[in-house]
Amino acid sequence: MKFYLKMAWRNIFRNRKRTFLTGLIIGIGLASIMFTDAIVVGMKENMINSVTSSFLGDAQIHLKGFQDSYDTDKTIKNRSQLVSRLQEDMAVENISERVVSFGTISSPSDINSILIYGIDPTRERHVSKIDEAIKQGNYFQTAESEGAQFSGVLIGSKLAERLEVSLGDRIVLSASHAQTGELAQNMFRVAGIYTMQIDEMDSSSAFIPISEAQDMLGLGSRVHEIAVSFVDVQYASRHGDKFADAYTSAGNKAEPWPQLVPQMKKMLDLTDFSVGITMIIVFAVIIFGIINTLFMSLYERIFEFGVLRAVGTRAASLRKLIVFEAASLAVYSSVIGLLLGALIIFIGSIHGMNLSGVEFAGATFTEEINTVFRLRQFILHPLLIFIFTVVVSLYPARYAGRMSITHALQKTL
Amino acid sequence: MKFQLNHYGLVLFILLVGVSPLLAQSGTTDQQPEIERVVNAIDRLYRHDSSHTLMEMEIHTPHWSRTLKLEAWSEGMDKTFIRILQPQKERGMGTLRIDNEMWNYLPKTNKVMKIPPSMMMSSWMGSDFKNNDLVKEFTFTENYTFEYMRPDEAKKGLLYLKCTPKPGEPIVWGHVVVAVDSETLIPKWEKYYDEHNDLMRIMYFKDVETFDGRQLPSVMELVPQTKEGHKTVLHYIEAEFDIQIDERIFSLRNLRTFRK
Amino acid sequence: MLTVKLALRNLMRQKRRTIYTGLSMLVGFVLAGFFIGWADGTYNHMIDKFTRNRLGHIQVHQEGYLGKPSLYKTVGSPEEIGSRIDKYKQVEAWAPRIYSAGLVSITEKSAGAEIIGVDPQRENETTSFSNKVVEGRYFAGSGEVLIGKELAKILNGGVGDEIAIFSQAADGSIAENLYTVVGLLDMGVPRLNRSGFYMSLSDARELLVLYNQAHEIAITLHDLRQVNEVTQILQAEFSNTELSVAPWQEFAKEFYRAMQADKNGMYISLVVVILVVAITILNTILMSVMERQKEYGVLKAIGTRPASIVKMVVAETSMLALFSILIGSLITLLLNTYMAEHGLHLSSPINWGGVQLETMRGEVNFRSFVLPSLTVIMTSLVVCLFPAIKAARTEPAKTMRVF
Amino acid sequence: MNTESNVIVAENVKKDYRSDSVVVHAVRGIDLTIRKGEFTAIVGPSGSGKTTFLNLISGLDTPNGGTVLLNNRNTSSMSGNELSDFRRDNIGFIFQAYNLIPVLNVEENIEYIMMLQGVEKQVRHARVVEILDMMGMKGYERRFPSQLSGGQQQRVAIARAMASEPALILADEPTANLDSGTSTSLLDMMRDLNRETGMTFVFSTHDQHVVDKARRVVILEDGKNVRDEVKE
Repeated sequence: MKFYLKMAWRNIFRNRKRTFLTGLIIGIGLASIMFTDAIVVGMKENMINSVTSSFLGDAQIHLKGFQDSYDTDKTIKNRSQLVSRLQEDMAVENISERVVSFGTISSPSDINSILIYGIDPTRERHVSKIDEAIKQGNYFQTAESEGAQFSGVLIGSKLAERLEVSLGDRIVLSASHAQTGELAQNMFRVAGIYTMQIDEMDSSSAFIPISEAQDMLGLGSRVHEIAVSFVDVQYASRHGDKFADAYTSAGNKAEPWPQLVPQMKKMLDLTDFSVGITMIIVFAVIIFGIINTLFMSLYERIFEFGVLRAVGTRAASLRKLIVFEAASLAVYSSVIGLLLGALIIFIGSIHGMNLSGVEFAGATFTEEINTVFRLRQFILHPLLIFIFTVVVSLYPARYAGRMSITHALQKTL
Repeated sequence: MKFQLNHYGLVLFILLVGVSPLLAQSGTTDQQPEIERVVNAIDRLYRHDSSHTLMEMEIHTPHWSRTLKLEAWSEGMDKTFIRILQPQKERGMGTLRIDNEMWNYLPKTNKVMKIPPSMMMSSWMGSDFKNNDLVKEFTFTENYTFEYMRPDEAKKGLLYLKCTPKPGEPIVWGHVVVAVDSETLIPKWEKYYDEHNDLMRIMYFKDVETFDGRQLPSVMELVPQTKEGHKTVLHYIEAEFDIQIDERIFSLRNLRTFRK
Repeated sequence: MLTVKLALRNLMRQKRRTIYTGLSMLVGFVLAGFFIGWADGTYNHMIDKFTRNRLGHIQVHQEGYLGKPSLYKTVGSPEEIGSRIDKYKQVEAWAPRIYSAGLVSITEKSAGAEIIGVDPQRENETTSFSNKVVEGRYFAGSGEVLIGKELAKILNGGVGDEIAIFSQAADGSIAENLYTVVGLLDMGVPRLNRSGFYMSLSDARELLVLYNQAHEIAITLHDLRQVNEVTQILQAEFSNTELSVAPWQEFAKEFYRAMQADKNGMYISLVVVILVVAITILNTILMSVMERQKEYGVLKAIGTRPASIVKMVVAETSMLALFSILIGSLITLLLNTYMAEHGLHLSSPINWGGVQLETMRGEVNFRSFVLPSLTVIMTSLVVCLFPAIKAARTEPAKTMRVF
Repeated sequence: MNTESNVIVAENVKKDYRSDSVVVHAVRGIDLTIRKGEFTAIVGPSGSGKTTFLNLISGLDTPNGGTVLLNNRNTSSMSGNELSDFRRDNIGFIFQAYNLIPVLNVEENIEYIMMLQGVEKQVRHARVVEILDMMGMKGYERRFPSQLSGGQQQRVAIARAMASEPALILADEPTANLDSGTSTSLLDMMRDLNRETGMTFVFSTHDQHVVDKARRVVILEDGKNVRDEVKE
């Protein structure tokens, strides 16, 4: 056994150039697969991140049915209790309470139907990225500095364009009062203009401090939405159900992002499927390359095998030798592949691909896409290559075991 | 597609609520009168306890022009009732406003439809007025600060006031310039500007006539400056003020009972 | 000619090597061709499904409508325009639509709604509209409407209820009427589920006083890939009118950009596949050429000029490459045709934006033959030249040495 | 005649090859008995059936007709593994070239068969040292075949063939790739080994120098043995 391993290992280095070439093809193949994996992970994380961290949060809690109608009266039950539970939850990093209402925004030149969000300025910035998305003005500071005579509102760049307003301009928000349904109107000044690259956010949403929203809508301390961010970014996709179960009670409904934006989840599933097929094809090409190389190198050495068989080596031992050779080749190639793969993933993790501004399933790539290291890239993929190579080598091994010795011995050149 | 949304203000409210008598004392001539008195006069022009008016509303757009004949009742600041008398197609349609709530009556379907707050900014019956204009009330005295000004194109015999909304008022305008006849203190026009000094719309007051013993402009013309070809003109045909109005007028029941 | 003959003989003589080298090109070709066919097919299938679902492949509007929609920017006599569209055999179906907005109410509650007037039969032919009815039934006659399922909730109503609408007609008059809700829709778009109010085209025309008008004509084609061609044809057809013809890329911009992003991801995969294929071919040819160093030595020893050796190697390789491409194209054609017709069934259908994606389909297109062909030819030529030149240069004695 | 001392008994051995519908009668009926300790050359022109006959007697190939007994065993009835083991234990092979496994060094090449036989490491090592000494190749244990000359390689091949002390050593044109000086000294060495160890040598050749060294010469022509000379 050990002897054949030694022999196999020496064999693959007999023709260094060829072995290196084969190692290179398998290596590049492996590196490609690793890279594809890494970039897909990066893309997915970016997508999820752009959905969850731009405004959604990793999960949200509402009163059941709130999202169907955005009825102002449908506020979260047992709010304070829920908030303290969330704050004690180890998985939860930050929470942000919000008031959400349909309403209209009017400027001297136009008027638009929008969703008015009341947000807690300090807590919100830990959950979402509105503060970072602000391109002009400031994130809820103007209002305070001007003595709170009027309030600041953050609006999207597309909405600002449509309303023909710029920083500091007056706008009036109208919405209906909770319970009475009466018209509530307040004047605000544009404190900040943001660009989130999400059409809905940029063209039909406005943000005001939650206390003002609650005053305006007569909600007291009630809220419509609690957005949650988790310590572990993958918590929502992995243990989302757990979270949903834990906080869906008393008429409230907790949903992690895959439930909140199912189309995103579906898109990711589709991506997984496509990547899977791509991987299979790449694997197929690589494996074919391996078979090819194995066969070629074995054919060249048929005489040698003839000698081995003639002097009394059993067919099984020869088969073993060939499989070992393939395995050695796989190990050698994997090392090349791992080094190459690590290198390109490393490069990719520093120099990202720029797809920013591209909207995708309601989300937008906000940043460059970087490759992401995952352990499986360095374990699963090489292991698959190794297994495939060994499995594939069974065929030439069988062939060599069965060949006619006299025929083999005739081969000279 | 969106509803054709228009500009809004206090004009329709003012008109529908009626025109109150001007306590015009012809006295000081050369001297500018005390500013509070002028503003008060403008505000008071539209103040009264109740009104009952008959008017025509001409609506012009690039696509069509039409005229509605309206009968309106108002009481105090919170109650308004409007009935469309003409044209035939819309005859019987009505709008009731009580406080901040508003309903439309549709005779063909015999249905009363409440206007949700999200539709408050929509046009009232296709005019340049908005539903909201019937609901919200503002006065220059209470909601604005004001000062005299002298524009470049100032004409003799007119007083000019620059009215700026008080901070925090839910008013979109940057300021409003009002031109008032220095004798009668009846407004000539009001120009609405945004904060960048762009003119957004003009309201003209024309053809002063006597209604119920009071002198009032009988024509008001609203011309949005941002939409070409749009104009809404209101003609007063008849008006009576400070009369006793049956409380039942301002009810949903009345809204939905109209005999053609 | 002699070179070709000699090359052919060489290929025939060394069957084993020929087969292996050829096979590596062939398999590389087929896999790359299959990948491209599959990726393009899936991509186009998704676009097709998405656009067919609601928007159509091509839309006709009055000029300027898409940029700034207005009740007044209409297409006159859409039926007549439709019959002109029908002339082109690429067109599968077309459907006229009317859009407006209004206030609707069932009980005391009222809500803003998007009014969409559709020709029930044409709309169904064009976008399988009846499939979107999740409760109740499809339009059967005048006076019937379908509304978004969330809108029904907002209005506290449902199938069988009477719904009143209040809007403004194109002549400025107030539009109002009463209809019966016969079905609830799941349009796959939250906005439309919350505000969609679908009525028959004739009802919409009457309500909005838009007789013989439409705002939009949606067209679906038999084959999505003809969109650009048909768009151009229709643009020419309607060049003297005020109509504008737009392909889906224009009116479904966001979706288009999403697809572009998806495409970018696919290009990465494509590069990987092509790269791996190229390297496999490179490796095989390099090995087979290097294996023959001795043979070249003999050829040189007997007086063959180096240029002739290079020529021969190139001739052999390119013949082999051409042959592989030929057979590869055939196999790819078969595979992709199968994939185009039957596709790959997804165990759990993917529902996206109201589109149900049950299969992943391949496609037979030009690209899936050209790109692999280029890959095979380029790599094989580049890679055979290098050792061939080396072989031509080496000393005969050296390569012939046995020990 | 004592059958115990017969290493090879071939009776009317025949072998046909079929290639492209042409039947080649490579061996048309050879009768030959080789006894223990013989040093026999099988001689004949190219195509006379030498290699085929050697393949048949070594059990690498099976005859179409006639019987071959090697050490009184009929190899044609053996299974694959039996045959492999039989060859391992009874025959040492020497080929004309590429005899040695390139990735194994001299020592490993020589001990390979003993290793297959399961001989212990110390024993193998001792045997390798002994046999290399005998061949005059002491100190070459760690060399790889590519580091040896052709003659040296063949010596190692002989050493490998002899290492496990098989009943028969078969050499198919062992000197074909060597110059005449080297071939002569190689043959001398083989004959000395034959004399010293009493191992049976059968080799094919068409080299007259080699033939001259043989003690028995069997001449093949057209797949038949036409002459059989025993010298001395």
